[in-house]
Amino acid sequence: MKIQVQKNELDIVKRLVLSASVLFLIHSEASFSQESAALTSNVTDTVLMTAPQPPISVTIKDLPNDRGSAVHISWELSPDDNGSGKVTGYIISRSESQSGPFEVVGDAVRGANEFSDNQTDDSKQFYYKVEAFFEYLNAAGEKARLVSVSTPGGPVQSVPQWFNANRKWAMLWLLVVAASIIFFIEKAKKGDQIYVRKIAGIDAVDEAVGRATEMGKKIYFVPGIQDMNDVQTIAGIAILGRVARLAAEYDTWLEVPVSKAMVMATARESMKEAYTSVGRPDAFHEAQVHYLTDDQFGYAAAIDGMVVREKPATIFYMGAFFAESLILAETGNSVGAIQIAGTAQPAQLPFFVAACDYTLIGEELFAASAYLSREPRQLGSLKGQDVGKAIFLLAIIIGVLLATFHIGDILFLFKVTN
Amino acid sequence: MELFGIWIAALLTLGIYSFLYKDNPVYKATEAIFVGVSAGYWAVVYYFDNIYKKFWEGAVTSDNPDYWMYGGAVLGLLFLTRLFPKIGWISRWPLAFIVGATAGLYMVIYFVTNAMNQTASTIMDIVARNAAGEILWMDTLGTLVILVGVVTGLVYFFFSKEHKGVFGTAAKVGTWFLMITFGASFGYTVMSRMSLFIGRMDFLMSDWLHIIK
Amino acid sequence: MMATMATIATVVVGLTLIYVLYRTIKGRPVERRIVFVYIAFSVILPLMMQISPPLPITGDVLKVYDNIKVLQPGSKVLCAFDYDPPSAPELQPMAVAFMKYAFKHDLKVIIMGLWPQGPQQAQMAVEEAMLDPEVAAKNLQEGIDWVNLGFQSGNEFVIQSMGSEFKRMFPKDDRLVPYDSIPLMKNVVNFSNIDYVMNFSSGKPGTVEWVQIGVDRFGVKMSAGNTAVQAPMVYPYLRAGQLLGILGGMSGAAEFEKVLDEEGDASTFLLAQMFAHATVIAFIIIGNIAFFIGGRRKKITTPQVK
Amino acid sequence: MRREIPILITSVAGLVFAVSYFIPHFPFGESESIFGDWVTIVQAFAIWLGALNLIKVSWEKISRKKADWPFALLIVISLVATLLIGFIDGYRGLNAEPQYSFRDPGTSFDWLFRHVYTALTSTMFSMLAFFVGSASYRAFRARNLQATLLLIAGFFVMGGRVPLLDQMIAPIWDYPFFSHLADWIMTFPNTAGQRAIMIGIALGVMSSSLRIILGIERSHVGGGTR
Repeated sequence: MKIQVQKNELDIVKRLVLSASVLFLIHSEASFSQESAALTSNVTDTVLMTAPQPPISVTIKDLPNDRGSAVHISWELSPDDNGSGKVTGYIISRSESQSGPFEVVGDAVRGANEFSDNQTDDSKQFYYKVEAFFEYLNAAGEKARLVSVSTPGGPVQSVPQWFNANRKWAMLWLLVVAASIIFFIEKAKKGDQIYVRKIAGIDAVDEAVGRATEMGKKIYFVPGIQDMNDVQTIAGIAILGRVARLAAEYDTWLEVPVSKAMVMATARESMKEAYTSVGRPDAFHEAQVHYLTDDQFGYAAAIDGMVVREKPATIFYMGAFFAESLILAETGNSVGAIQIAGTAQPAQLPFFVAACDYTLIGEELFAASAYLSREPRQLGSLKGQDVGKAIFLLAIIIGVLLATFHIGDILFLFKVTN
Repeated sequence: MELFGIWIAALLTLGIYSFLYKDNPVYKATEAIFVGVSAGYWAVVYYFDNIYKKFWEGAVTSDNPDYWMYGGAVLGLLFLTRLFPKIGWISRWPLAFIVGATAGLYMVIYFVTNAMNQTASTIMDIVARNAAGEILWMDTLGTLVILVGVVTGLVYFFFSKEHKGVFGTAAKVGTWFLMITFGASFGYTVMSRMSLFIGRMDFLMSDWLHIIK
Repeated sequence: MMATMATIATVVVGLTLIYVLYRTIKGRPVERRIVFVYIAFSVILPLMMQISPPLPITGDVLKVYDNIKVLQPGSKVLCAFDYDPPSAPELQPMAVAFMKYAFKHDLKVIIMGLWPQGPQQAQMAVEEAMLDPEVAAKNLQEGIDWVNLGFQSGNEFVIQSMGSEFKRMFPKDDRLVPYDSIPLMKNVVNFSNIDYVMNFSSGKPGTVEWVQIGVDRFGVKMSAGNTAVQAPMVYPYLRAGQLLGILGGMSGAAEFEKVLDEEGDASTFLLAQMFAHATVIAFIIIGNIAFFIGGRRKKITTPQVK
Repeated sequence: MRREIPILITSVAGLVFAVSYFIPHFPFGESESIFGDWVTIVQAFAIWLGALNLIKVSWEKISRKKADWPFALLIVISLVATLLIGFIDGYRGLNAEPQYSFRDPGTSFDWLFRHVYTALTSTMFSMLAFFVGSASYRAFRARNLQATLLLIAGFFVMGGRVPLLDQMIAPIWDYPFFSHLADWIMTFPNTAGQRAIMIGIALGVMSSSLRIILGIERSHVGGGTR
C-alpha cells in the first residue's frame, strides 16, 4: 500500500519533469541527453507537431552468406535524427507490390541504420519502406505517432548462398591444420619416430616412486572426477600405466581411488597390463583400484580421510579437476607427500602450481600421455597441433612486424567476423 | 510460509556447515537431501521446459506438428536403455550423436574464436598512438607485453622441438607469463570463493537473524 | 554501537594472528578448524560494520557502462542468465543493477537462460528492480516491456539454433505465453533483431559459448558479468573486441553498482570481501615466513623447469 | 554392427555441424536446425537418466542394507518429493485458466527453489571459502620460482581488486595505484598467458574433434585405436 502511494506521487512528478525537459530540448536543439531517456514524449506544443523527414538513400538487398529467407535493409539517418529527439525510431514495412498494402515487419531505434527482415519467402519479391516516426502522448494521454512520408524501394528477393564467403580463410587454415594432423597420424602409424620434448613432471615420476619405496609408504593416484568420456581422464589413465609399471618394479603399493565406475574398470585393466608387462602379474590386487562415490565433495572428503590416515609418500593428480582440487592438494601437502599434478582445467591450475611439487600445465598432460603411451593417434595429433601453433606463431611475428613498420597487413587472413 | 522457508534454509545451512567441525550424521543427512533435491529439481525443469514444452507440444499436440522432433525423442528414449544392463549398449547411439554433434560444432568454433581471432587480435602495430598521433607509452608497453607473452607461451606449448637455446629461453619466459596468469586466476578464484561465503552469511545475519539491516 | 564492537573485535582477532605466526614458526601450526574460525570472523565482523569503502572504477567496468549508455530507448537487450544460486552473491547484484538501469532507461529486456536456474534468478532480479520507486512508477508490463523466455536444454546448441530462429528454442515464454503472442517478440526472429546482449555467467555454458557462437558467428554486441573464477579466462575476448566489457566478481559488481548509481548488495559486501582477502593474504604470508624461517621440508630439489 | 552404427551416427552429426558453418544452403542449414532440436531433447533425457540412475543405485544400497543406507533412503525420499511437488504444480498450471508455469512465483516448486535448493547448493559451495583459507595457510608456498611468481601476482590482484592495498597507502598517497595495477595485470600479462593457453587448447579441441568425426578416435563407442 505504501509503495502504491509513492508510485502515484512519483508518477506526477516524473511527468512534469519529463514534459519540461523534452520541451526544453526540442526548442534549444541541444543534444538529446541519454539520461532523460523517455521513449514517449509528452508534448502539448502544437507548433512542434510535424512529422520527421524520412531516412535517405535506403539500400535493400538480399542478406549475404545465409540460408535464405532474409533481406537486409540499411539507410542513412533521417536528417531529423540528429540528437534533437525529433525521431523516436524507424518502422520497416514490406509489401509484395509497390503500391502496397505494406505490413510492418519490424522497428529500429533512433540512431540505428539497418534492419534484417528474417521472415521472407525465397520465392517472392518484396518492396520495402523505412519510415521515421516521432512518438508522443496526446491530450488524452495515449501514445500517438507522427510518421514520415517515405517512398518504397525494391523489389528484392532473398536467396540462400552455397558458401559463406566471410569464412573462406577459416576454411583454408582449418583444412591445412586438419591435413597435417592426419598426415602425422599416418606417419606415426607407419612406425616413424615422432619426437616429444621432455616434460619436467614426468621426469620426476621415477624419483617420486623411488621415494615412496624408500619410506615404505603408499602411492596414491587420483584420476579426477570426470568419466572416461573426458580426454583428460583418458590421458590420466595413460600416465597411470607408467606409474603402475614403476610401482610394480619397486614393489610399492599403488592405490587408485576413483569416482566413476567406468574409470574403475579401465584403471584396473591398465594396471593389470602394467604389472604383467614387468613380469609381476601376481603383485596386482583389484582392491588397489576402488570406487568411492560419484559426488564431487563426497569424493574429495573421502580421499581427504584416506590421506590423513595413511600418509602416502607420493600423490598423483592426473585428469579433470574442479573445485575439489584445492581440498585435495592442501591435505596432501599437509602430510608432507610429494605431489605431481596435471590437468587442463585452467581455473584449477593455480592451486596445483601453488600446492604441488610438479604440475603438468594444460596440454602438457596430453603430451605426457602421448609421450608415455607412444600411441600413433596421440603422437600424430600432437605433432599436427604443433604445425597449427607454428602457423599462428609465424603469423603473429610477421604480422606485427608488417604492422609496426607499416609495410602491409595480413590481418584479413586470420580475422573472422560474422 | 515465507518465515518457515527462511528457518528451513537456515537450518539446512547450519547443517552443512557442521561439516567444518567434523563429518557427522547431520551433515550426511543434509548432503543426502542436497543430492536428492538437486537431481529432482533438474529432472522437473528438463521435463517441463524441454520434453513437454518443446517436444510434446511441438510434435504431438501441436496443430502443425514438427515430425522431425520424433527423431530426437527416439534417441532420448534409447539413452534410457542404459538402466537395463542387457540392452545398455544401445545407449551408445544417442551418445554417439551427442559426441558427434559437439565435435562438429566445437571443431570450427574453437578454431575460429579461440585460435584465429585471438591470433588476429595479437597482430597490431606495437606502437599505440592516440588520435593526434602521439605515442601512448603505457599502452605500447601493454601491447608489447601481450606480444611477448603470447609468443613465448605458445613456444612453451611446443612439444615437437626440444627446449634449448633461444627456443628454451623463450619457453622459460613463457612459463613466467603462465605463472602470472595463474596468479591472477588464483587471486580471482579466492575472491569468488569468499563471495560465496559472504552471500551465505548475509542470508543468516540479515534474512534469518536480522542482526544487520 | 554494533559497528564499534565489531571494529574492536576485528582488532583483537587481528592481533591474535601474531600468536598463530609464532606457533607456526616454532613448527606447531594451528589446526585447520582454527583457520576456519578466522575466515568466519573475517566475514561476519565487517558485515556488522555496515560500511561501504570507497572504490575506484576500473576500465573494464567503464567499458560496459559506455556501451550500455549509448543504447537508445526501445533498444532490445537480450539478457542471458547462465548461473545458479551459489554464484548469486557475485552475479545477482550485477543483474539487479542492470535491470534497474534498463527499466529506467526504457530498454526492452528479453531474458533467457542456458542454466535451468537462470530464469528463476532473473525473476528475482526483476522483482527486486521493480521495488525501486522510479521503476515501479513506470508501470512496466511483462510481455511488452520485458519478457522471460525461460530455459532451454542443449547448452551452446541453444545459441546456435537461436541464430536462425529464437522461436525454435523458446516456443513459449516462462509464463507459457506462445512466442507469437508476446508483443515484445513480434518481429524478433533471431540475433539480427537484437541490439545488445548482456550475459551473466558463472561457467559453462556461458560467456565463452556466447562469444564463440553469438558474437563470432552471429555478430551480436555483447558485454558480460562473470564470476571471479571465470573472469580471467574471458579477458582475451575483451582485448580482441569480442566482448565489449567485463564485470568481474564481487568488486566488478560493486563498481557496476557505483557507475550506474544503483548501490546495492555488492557495495555493502565489499568490506567483508576486503577483510576476507586480507585474511587469506595474512595466512599465505604466515605460512611462507614459517616455511623460510622454520626450514623447508626436505624434498626433491631439482627445479621445476629445465 | 554394434560399433559401425554409432561411428556412422557420430560422423554424420559432426559433419553436419562442421560443414554448415561454411555452407548455409540446403540441406546443411536445415539439418543443422533439426539436429539442434535433437540435441536439446536428448540432453533432457540424459538428465532423466541421471535421476533414474540415482534412484536405482540408492535403492540397491537400501535393499542390501549397505553402510549408510538410511542416507540413501533420504536421497530417494527428497528426490521423489521434489518430483512430486514439481509435477503437481506443473500439471495444475497447465490445466488452469490462464495457464501458469511450474516455477512461477508463488508455486510450491518456486518455494522449494528459493528456500531449500538455494540454501543447499549455495552453502555447499561456500565451504570452499574455508578450504581456500586453510590451503593458503598450509599449502601455498613459494617453493620455487614459478610458485613465487604466482603468489606475487596473486597478492597484487587480491589486494588491488578490492580497495585493500589502496586503503592502506591512502594516508600517504591518495591515488588508487593498486587498483590500476590489478587492472593492468588482468588486461596485459593475464590476457597474454590466457591467450597462449587458449590457442593451444583450441588446437587440441579441434584435433580431437577431427579424430572423432573421422572415426579415428572411438573411445566413446567402446573401441580403442583403429
